[in-house]
Amino acid sequence: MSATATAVSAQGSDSPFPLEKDDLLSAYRTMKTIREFEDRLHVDFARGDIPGFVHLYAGEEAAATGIMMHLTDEDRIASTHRGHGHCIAKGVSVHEMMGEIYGKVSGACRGKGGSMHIADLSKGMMGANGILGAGAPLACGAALAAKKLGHKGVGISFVGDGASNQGMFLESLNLAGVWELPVIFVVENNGYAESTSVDWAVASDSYVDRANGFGLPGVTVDGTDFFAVHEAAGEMIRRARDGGGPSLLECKMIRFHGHFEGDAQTYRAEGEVEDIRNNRDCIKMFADRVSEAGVISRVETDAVDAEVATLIDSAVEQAKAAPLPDTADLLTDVYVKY
Amino acid sequence: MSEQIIPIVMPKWGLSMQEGRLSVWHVKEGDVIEPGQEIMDVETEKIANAVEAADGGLLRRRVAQEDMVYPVRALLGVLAPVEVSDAEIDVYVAGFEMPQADEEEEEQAPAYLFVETPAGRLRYAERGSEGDAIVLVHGFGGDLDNWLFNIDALAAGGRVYAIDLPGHGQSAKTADGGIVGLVDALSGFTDAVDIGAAHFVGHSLGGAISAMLALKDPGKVKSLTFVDAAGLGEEINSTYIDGFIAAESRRELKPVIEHLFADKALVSRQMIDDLLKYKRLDGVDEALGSISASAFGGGVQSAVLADQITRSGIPVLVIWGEDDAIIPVSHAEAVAGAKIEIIVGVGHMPQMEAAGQVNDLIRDFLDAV
Amino acid sequence: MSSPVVGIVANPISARDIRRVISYAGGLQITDRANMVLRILAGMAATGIKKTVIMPENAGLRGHLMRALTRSKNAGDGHFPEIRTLDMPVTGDATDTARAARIMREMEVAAIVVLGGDGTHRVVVANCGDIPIAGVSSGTNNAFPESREPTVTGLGVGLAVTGQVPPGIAFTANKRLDVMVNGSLEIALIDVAFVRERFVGSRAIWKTECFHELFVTFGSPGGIGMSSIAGLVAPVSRSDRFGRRIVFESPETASFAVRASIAPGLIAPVGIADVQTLQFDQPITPETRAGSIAFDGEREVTFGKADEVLVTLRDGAFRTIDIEACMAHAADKGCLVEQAEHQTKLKQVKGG
Amino acid sequence: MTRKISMKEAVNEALDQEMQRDPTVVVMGEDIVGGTGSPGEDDAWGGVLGVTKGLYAKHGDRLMDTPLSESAYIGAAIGAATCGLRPVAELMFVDFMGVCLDEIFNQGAKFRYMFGGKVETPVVIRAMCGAGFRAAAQHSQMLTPVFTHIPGLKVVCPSNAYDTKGLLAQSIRDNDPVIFLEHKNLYAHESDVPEESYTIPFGEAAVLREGKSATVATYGQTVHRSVEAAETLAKDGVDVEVIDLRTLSPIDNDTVIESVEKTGRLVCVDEANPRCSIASDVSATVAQEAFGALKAPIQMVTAPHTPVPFSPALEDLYIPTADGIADAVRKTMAA
Repeated sequence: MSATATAVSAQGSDSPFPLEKDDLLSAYRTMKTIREFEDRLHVDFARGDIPGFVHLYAGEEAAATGIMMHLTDEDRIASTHRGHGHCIAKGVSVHEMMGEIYGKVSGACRGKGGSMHIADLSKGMMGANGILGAGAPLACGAALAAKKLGHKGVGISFVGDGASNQGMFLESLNLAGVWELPVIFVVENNGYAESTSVDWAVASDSYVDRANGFGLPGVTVDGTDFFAVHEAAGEMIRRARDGGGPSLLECKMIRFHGHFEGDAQTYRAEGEVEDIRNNRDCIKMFADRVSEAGVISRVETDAVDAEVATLIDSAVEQAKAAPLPDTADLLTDVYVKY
Repeated sequence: MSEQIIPIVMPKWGLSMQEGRLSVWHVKEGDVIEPGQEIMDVETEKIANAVEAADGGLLRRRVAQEDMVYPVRALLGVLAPVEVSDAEIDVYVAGFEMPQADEEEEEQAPAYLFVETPAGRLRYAERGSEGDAIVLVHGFGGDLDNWLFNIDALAAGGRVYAIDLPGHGQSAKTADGGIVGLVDALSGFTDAVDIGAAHFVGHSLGGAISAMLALKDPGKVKSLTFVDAAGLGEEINSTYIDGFIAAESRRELKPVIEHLFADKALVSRQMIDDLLKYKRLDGVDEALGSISASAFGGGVQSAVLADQITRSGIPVLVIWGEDDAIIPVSHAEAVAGAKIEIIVGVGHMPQMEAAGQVNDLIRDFLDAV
Repeated sequence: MSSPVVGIVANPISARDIRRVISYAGGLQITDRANMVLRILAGMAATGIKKTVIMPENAGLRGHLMRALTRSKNAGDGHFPEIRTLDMPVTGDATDTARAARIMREMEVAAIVVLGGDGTHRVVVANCGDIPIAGVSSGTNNAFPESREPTVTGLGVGLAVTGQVPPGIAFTANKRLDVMVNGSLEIALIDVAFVRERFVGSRAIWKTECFHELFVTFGSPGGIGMSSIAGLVAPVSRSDRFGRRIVFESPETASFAVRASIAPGLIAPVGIADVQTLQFDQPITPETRAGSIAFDGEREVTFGKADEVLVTLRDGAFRTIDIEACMAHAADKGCLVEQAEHQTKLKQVKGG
Repeated sequence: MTRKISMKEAVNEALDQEMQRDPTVVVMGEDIVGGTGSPGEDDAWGGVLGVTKGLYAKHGDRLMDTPLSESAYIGAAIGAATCGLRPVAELMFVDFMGVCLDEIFNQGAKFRYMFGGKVETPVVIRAMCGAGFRAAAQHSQMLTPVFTHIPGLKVVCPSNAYDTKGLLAQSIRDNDPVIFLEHKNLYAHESDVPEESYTIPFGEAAVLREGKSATVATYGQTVHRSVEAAETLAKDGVDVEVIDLRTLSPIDNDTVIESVEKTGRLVCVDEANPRCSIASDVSATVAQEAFGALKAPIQMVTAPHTPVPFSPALEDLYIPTADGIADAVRKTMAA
């Protein structure tokens, strides 16, 4: 809750927020870019423009954005099947992502990966992942590399509430604890493992308990609150960089769309989606808060909205116009050298 | 009677040879054989070569069959005068016991020796104990086993040393100083082993290095034998040099190595495998690259020393394979006043392809010096 | 007379915040929370409680409880009261606690047992009206609920609500801080801190450089959290007829600083500018002009210069069950003694 | 210089030299240091069979014991490989791949392709393989075909100390994920190995014995049994060429085909189970590429389609023998 207030200066240490205005605008732009990207895919997928299947991150933007604002390209993240938001927040080119989803050579992976395998190591994005839970060991590896190579990078493992039941994930919590790795496990708990409720599928569904079981501190935050995620993640990442070891962050969040596009979501309660869209939209809450505090005006957010819409338009246009992979591309890139 | 019977046995070429395949007999029963005559071809894992008769006499029996493999020192044939009966020969063959390797001989000749020099640890072989020192210096990419068919033959007339140059064989794989570094290494080797003045036999690049040592430190060099040597003219087959450095596989290396021999069949799988084993050691390709750049940069030999050698007055023997595809046979004429021997039907490796001839020529030359 | 119904609010999301990362604050596994509830139920059953209602949640607590109750029933041991889950939606955040407390008030439960820390208790008190509460410490910062074995809490609550202990002994009135922000009411049981950070973020407060001003209902030198600052500077007990206000400044410029346990595992120097006594029912405007307000240690509300903020200390604002007093009374009156002759013997012993 | 060392020593030496050569090489696995956190010695085991013994003393914490948690540490090795390290992860027994296969085949093996050629994953996964150690069904398998089936993996299975050292060095320097399988029954086998570091390129079979009568193509432990068979057959005038494939992905089909073009006869020997094996793969390739050169049907000598039995009496029947190989050669000669 926030008291209504009139204009307050956002300058210097008087800023009511932990970020300066430019960073707040940048956070807004990132969240909005994810939303626009996903909403566009939702429409274009339904129209049949996009091959395969896609899993949309809309509704969960605050988590990816709040965490990724603390990271540099040297920090690595291992993402999930629902990876578009992570990619965008980590700085992967929206044009390359869209190209990839359309299966074009202009794609981030030259059309060979698709939605579930977008990666850009130069941005520290180790890949979305079609295998749930498989990213956790990889993020441990990134953290191990940072530690052994002596730079201050961290590894972030994203996992959903469902995949947190995977052995790979649980083993990773243990390994991270044993090796004191600078890794943060982020559980994006949107309440549903595909169609199965977290209430049913997780015997003790406190992820903090699970972390404690492996000797890691765990924290639960409201994943729809950018500032809550940003602050908690900031502390955990700083701690990991300083040699304070691994930790777990559970973000309680909501999923606007189905598990995948085309999911009729018959497992949801009646009115549930409408309710969360109306009342728990992380972007709207963010925008309200910064505008109520008088730091960012509606005019400014509107300008970002327009800018983002143009960006996504151009990404879609470019993706549609880009050439398909060549026949010869089928056989390349299996090995560095064979 | 059996003292009149002389066995022909499978020779031992080099220390690793365990067995050989008799590929073809060149003589038949009833032939009278002269010592040194080529009587058969034998293939080992490493190389195929003609076997020269150690003794002369009447060939009474070809015990070994073509295309079969026999261990070293196995009985291959029998020489005996006509008065020895076939029955006696049957008894001899049946009772032939393969002589065990002479333990003392094995100890005397440990496989290889190593010595620490300013150029790093160098491997060498040493044979013979009497007489002048003879140092055998292999060429680019070679090693002391290039003298497989020579080292023992020459040991009758002197103390023979065969060295692995830096970057080669099992010597240290650093060759930063290029060709000059090799000369220093050779000089350092003679100091480290305390050889004193020696006769140098240099093959290919080893010839150039020996010559450079002679010019730099004449007191160390009593004579020079150039075998298809570098250092006598500008031309060099850079296709071979570059190909040797670049080859990464058997398929790539084999055609390169075939340049070395007039008889391509001499290039065995084992020879190629051994060269690859060598080339695959860390640092070898870099060392070869560095040596090549300094010795053969731009496809031209950097050191042309013939006139200086002539002026130095050092006794010189030049042996060349007529069909040398690496360094033209014309270079054999470069050192005025040298004794020149061109061997017909042989390529860049006469010490292997015509080992007996080369050994005789060197022995005669050294006797005369 | 019908058996009294006791409400149970067991907050599964307490003890989950950032303080685990910054200062080793404790955690409490869901299974342990469930076991605590079972021990409370066992205590209440022993005093004759037959019916309880519990707040629903989706963090696995209920599953554990139901499994344990079924197993106990199958095994023929354990005598637990009936436990009914309130019919209400679950959001997984503090609104569940607030809603459950309101429903329990409406159904006029005899008491509410609260499992949580200061934050959970605050939410219950804000919504439970005059229903007495009994706290079981299971949060991050536990200044309000006392540390006690839940079995005994269950016994004490049962003794109180079944009338075995007279209300005058069983129930205690408590102070409270009311904070009006532009006419909208928020409460605190122990402390209200004004900090300069103008965002709620992860709620906990631990950055002492942002501390500006503190109001407390009580502050014990042996306490934990913000109120411990008052405890170390000018202690106030739960029963004192006043509160405290403390204004902070940087330890470098302040006339003195105190090293206080401002959160579990976190001891930091806090510079003190001014200490005042708070009287009941006198609204005070804080010095802080903009920032956020933390109630019982957690940031909840942000405000700016234009917002009107008033802090008032209230007397007798809500009731708690005094477990220690209940148990003493029970011992004195032999409430838990089963055979008469033993009671006589005990009286002789007591008489010395 | 060259001297005789065992295959086990060759593994140790290659790891040692590669760690000296490249500071980004790290080695991890269960008990590879041994005794971490236990009250006894720090470097107690050096691997379950002592293969990594002594490396901890030289390289310290670049050798890391791991929990018994293959998914996590094999995955971490793969992840670290994309982030600047060259990890060598020991899976102890290849039979344990079942618990971590996803990280190998869905992650490491696919990264390069899935990510459009923009990622390199220079990781080596070492594991013991093969039967003959009386280690029973879950510690004795020859699972090479499982890995060769997966694009993106390189698969190596050396038969001697010389190849082991050179191929392991190559595996570590290689920029693709490599499954490096060490036949535990060959650990004590000695051969001439240079002290210096060297590499052997992948995809190059070794012709161990040249021959004109028939070709035997194999790898690992059965290389020695094939050579033994060839020696036996030589006494009967059957001149067998024995090819040690050495690396199975990539595989040197050219050498096999060239040989078959010379001999006209092929026996494929494989310690793996017969279906979809290396033997059947080589057989199919030769049948497709060099059918015209074949004078007789190809013979396969493999383990039976059973798990590896425990009882020595049965296990000895399970592994292809020299006699069995010789019989197969005779069969193709007779055809």
